[in-house]
Amino acid sequence: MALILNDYLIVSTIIFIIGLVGVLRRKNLIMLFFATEIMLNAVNIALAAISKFHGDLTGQMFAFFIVAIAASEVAIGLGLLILWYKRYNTINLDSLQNMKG
Amino acid sequence: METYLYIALFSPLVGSLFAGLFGNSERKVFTGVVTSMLLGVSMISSLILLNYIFVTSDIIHVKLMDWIVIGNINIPYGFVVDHVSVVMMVVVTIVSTMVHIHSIGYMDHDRSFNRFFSYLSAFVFSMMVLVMSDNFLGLFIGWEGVGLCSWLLIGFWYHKKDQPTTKDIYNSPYSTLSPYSSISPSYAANEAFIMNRVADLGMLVGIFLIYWNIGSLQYDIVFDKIGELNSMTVVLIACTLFIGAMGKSAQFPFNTWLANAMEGPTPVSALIHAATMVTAGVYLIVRANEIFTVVPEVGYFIASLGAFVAFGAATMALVATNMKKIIAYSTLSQLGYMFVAGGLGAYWVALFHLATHAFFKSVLFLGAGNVMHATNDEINIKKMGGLYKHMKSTAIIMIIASVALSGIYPFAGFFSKDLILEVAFGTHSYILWTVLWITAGLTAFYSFRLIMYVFFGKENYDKEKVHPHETYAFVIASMAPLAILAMIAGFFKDSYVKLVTNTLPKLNIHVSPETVNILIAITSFIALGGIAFAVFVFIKKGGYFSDKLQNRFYFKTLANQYYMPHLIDKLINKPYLKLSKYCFKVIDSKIIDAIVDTIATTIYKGGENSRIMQTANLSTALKWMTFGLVAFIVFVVVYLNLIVRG
Amino acid sequence: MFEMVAFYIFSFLTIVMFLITVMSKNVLYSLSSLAAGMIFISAFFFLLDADFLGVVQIVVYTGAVMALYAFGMMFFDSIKDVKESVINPKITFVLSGLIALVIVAVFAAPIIADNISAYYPIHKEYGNIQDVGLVLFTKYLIPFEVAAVMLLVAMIGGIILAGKKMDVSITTMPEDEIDAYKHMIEETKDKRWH
Amino acid sequence: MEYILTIIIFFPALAAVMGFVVDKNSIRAYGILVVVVEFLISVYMWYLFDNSDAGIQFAEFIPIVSQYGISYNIGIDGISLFLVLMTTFMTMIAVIGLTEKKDIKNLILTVLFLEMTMIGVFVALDAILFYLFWELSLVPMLYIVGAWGGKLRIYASVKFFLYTFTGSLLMLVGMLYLAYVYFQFTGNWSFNLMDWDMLIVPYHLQLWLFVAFFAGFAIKVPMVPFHTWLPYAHGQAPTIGSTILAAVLLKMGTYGFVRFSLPLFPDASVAFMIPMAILALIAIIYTAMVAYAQEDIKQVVAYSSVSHMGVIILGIFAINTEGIGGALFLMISHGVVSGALFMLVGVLYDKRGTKMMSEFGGLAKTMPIFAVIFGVMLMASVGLPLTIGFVGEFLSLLGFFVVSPTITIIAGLTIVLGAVYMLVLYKKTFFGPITNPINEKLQDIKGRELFALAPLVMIVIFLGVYPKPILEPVNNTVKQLVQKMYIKASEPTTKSKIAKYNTIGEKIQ
Repeated sequence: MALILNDYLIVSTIIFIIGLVGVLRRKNLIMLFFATEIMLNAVNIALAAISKFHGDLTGQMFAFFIVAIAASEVAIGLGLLILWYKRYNTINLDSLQNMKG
Repeated sequence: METYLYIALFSPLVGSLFAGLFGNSERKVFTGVVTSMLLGVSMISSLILLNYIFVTSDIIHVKLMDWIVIGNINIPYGFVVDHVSVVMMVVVTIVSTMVHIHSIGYMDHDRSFNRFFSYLSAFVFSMMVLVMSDNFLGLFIGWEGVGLCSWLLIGFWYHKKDQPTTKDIYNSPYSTLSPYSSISPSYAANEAFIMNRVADLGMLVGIFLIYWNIGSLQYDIVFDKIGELNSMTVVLIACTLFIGAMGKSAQFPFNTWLANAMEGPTPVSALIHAATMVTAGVYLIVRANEIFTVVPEVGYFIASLGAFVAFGAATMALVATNMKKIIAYSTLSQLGYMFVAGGLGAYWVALFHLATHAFFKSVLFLGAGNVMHATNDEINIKKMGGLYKHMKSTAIIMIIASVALSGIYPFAGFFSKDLILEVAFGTHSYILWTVLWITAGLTAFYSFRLIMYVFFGKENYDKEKVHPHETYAFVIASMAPLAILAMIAGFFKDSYVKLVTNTLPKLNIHVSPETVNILIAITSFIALGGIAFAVFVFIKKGGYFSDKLQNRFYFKTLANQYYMPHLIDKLINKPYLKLSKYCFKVIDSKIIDAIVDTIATTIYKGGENSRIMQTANLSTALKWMTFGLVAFIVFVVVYLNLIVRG
Repeated sequence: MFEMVAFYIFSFLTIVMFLITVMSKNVLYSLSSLAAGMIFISAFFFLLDADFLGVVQIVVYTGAVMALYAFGMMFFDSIKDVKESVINPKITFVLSGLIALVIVAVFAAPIIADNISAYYPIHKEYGNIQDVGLVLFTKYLIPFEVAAVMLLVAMIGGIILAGKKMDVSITTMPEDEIDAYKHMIEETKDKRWH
Repeated sequence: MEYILTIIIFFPALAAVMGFVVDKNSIRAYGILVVVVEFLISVYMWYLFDNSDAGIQFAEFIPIVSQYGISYNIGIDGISLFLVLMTTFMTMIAVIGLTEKKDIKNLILTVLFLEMTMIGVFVALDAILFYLFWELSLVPMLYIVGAWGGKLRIYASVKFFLYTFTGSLLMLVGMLYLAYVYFQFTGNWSFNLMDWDMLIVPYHLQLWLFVAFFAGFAIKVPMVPFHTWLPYAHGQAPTIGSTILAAVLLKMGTYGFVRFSLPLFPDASVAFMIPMAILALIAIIYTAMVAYAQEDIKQVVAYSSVSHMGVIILGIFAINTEGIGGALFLMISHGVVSGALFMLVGVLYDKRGTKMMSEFGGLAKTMPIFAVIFGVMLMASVGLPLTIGFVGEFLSLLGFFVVSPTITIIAGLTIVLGAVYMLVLYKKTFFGPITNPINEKLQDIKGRELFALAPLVMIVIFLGVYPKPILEPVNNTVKQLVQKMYIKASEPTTKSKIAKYNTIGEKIQ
């Protein structure tokens, strides 16, 4: 009994859902970033797994770019976060309410 | 000869445009003179054409240029001068020339002198187009053109204000006893135009029928092929064309506009509403006689309606005190006579009566114009009286015209009217004959009632203000030819018959000479009786209807023109306005537009209400997003499993 | 066999680590467990023959990203527990649970499309790193360059954003100035919201 | 002059772009110069136009997205020639007669852009290009109504925009689907009208596609019950906006029917003949009545437009040369006449600041020239022979008579009801005594206003007396169109109906 693609995908899904729970549940922006990272990594696992089981490198390629994007996102996101914190002295999500309809 | 044709046709147009150039400026006598001269030119050309056709019996047929050419339809500006149209041309140009000259005097003090001549000449041009055209659509151009000019001329004194409608029979604009001919000139103009348009719709339908069944609107082609058509189709064509004729000739139920049209200046009434335009309907029947001959049942209907109108109009004229309305009803009555002749297949008789009627009726109107002029635009015949000694020539001319109208030998009316009665008798339409015979008596009576009230008896006008005087000599001179024609036109009967029976069918009635003589005697008897009655009663009593009589219902009915204006107002005008307002205020605003706006506001409200979703809280937004994601994934799974894989 | 044991162990570890990250009230705990989770994830990559990706994962995430977070943390009061007012916590779990259920159910079912032809097939003989390099620098050259530019932009952007108004950093202010500053901010907040 | 159509389309837009640098004080002269030159170019095109050729002339073809068969494909035939001419002519007249004071530079530039889009609609032979110009024309109009309008201008302009936009989106769906059908049949994508003409669409699809196109066109025309945007738009728009809206923009809808619905869906067109005629009939009678109930002169003219557009629809769906040709002629004549009437109302509004009939009365005395011009336009509007209004109305009704005499007779009431509201308007405004002393001092029109209106009067008379210059090319093209419909018709009943409606002969058995 060997591992099949679905095993990896299920693990990936579970991790993704954990990230999603984090995104939904947390109000602290840093925690939100963490949860986002978790979700990105979950996707990376899925891509790498598909890449392997289909013998195609494209999945890995995408994973690379996702890593690159994640890195940029952290840099910019943290920058914005610091700016926000300096101005309002909080990184609570509830303080960002400018787009009220 | 074609040159004469074009001269006859276009010189009134030139005159109209010339006078139109000065339409906005001060009164300039030369506009009247120039237009009259140009009409004279047209008249002379018409006479030359008449002579030519009389001598050679050639038909002049020209095509000026194309008008509407598309698909199978090909309508040129074509003109034809044949035995029928040349008679009509001569009548129209003679009367209108005289009316033009008369108007120079009549409109002397009017501010819009130039404008008047422009309109009047434009009318003559339209009438010539109507008469000379060689196809039905060309006739329709003239038909609508005279309608337009009639609109302009009835509403000539557009600045007058609307009279309120009252129940008082002596002030109500709907009554023939009041000083107002209608609510206002502009109202009368609109009424005339709109009523004519209703009838014109009928005529258009006739044209459509002709086109789709025959494929051409040229008279010669249509008349050639009309016999090949199904009789039902021909009946429809004849009926619809006749509806058009009814409108223009003010036959029942389109009759009210003619009496109201008396708001226009009197020369207009003489030219348009007595001599020419209103007879266009008769001309149409005569012109299209080939169509009507095929369907005698329609012809009989026309004749019956004509007799009905002849009698009805004569009764209304009996009690009226509005001078112009009396003459207008007399016109209507005579038009009825013409339709009887036309309907019974005696087309040349109809045309003959048309011509003689044009002469005596126009001169009668012109005389009435002189009288009104002399009495400061008084229109009630009971407020005149004894004018004979002030204006002898006018009085004589009007008496001549009235005698001619009554149909006394040897005046023109005798020849034509007797012929119509003879035709009615000869075709065994005895009911029609009786109606017409009684009408002849009524005609004689009301004509002389008018004459007596106006020229004889007590002077009822306000002597302080009114100083009756004879009008200019040239005005009388312009009336003289018409009066002479009213006297002698009857003697041209034989040459006339010889001329027109080239085109029109000959009379096909056989009445023995003795019967004819008896008929003449009976008719002359009732006419003379009517005159005598009018004269003697007036001399004896000084009036006709006692106060007691005037309160009777039938008197009021007659004075209120059989309540037709009231009915039209109540049954058509007011409901239509109400319905229109309802359409706008309820259907358009409250239903159609409201539905559109409801759709828009529903969408807007939906957006407004779903704004609460947008709390600006990222957590909430993310929850919505997740919710959407769930829904989407579930949808995809279900879709793939159930629909795609079946 | 080894593969399966490793897979299950690392799955378990990763999930636990990330659960701590998500649930913990202390930011530092979260950060630490996140870093640990990242390293465990790289194990999956090694299991999946994506050696280079695994290495990158460790270097970039655990090295760079975590360091960035750690530095960023210095600006915030990261020692005390995070106070969060969570409204309707159940919805979160219900929704997430639903998604999990559905997707897992989907993946548990046999995959529909089996015969996918490889676009850029893996060449076992080259080894992963060489293989990746070949594809990345030929077929994906332009995206690679763009990603590089993006990283550069991100770097500059981060510096500028974070470096703005360093002089009014609250951390360096005396208490009263901070109070005044906060007061001012409260006022502007009021204006903006009402 | 290979690219004359491109020049005609884009010259006004280019001039408008350059107009941004023109000084505010000389912008009027600049605007007039541009529209006059544009008109002269279009007249030159007419001179070059070959009347005997029924097909497309001056065609230009530049592929844009060749994979999907979208191209810059323009050309002109007897149907569109006079619509283009009328567009340039009426724009010229409207700009010459412009009296607006507020922000005139932007107004003129907007009108120039609008002119480009209108011409584009009439010459486009590619569905996407057509749609592009069609929608673009909304923007300047929205701007004109919304920025220079009356009190309710925002409501009116938004309503105008959203209403027509909704309709044209459905039309777009229809176009895309038709392209897809074309793709299914031929394996290629194409939005080229010439290609589509080759296609015989199955009957059931024709019905649906006809309805989709109908949505776009009917709202634009507008046909009852989709007409309610029009009175608002007219009521609020400035004079120049109403003039162009009535003269040109409404014609885009009826043009669409002739250009798309008839040749592409011959079976559906014949199947929908009677329903369309009944809608047109309702429009004719109902809006004539609504017009009679109005108290605002401009609203009367606005509703009368809807009524006349009903006659045009009736003519188009007669599916014979007389009817379609008459409808095309009526489009031109209605453009000239209603444009003129709106300008005349604008003159009154400029002088008095009101458009209510009750404020006027007896104007014929103080403003005789104005009254004459108004009278001429009125008579043209009610369709008096020898004015431009008669030929089209007559031919449209004549054409439909063969289809259904009953409907035609009821529709013929337009000549009566039209006369009713128009003459009552004229009586209330121009006749009677002068009740309001302000009206005593009104100046008659002169100068620019007269200069703008005089050509309209001349054209109304000239084309009424001699309509041949228009009818001749229209005749050729429409004959070809009817023939095309006959050939393309897939149902035998359609074929027999088209044949029946195009032959003379006794119909009553």
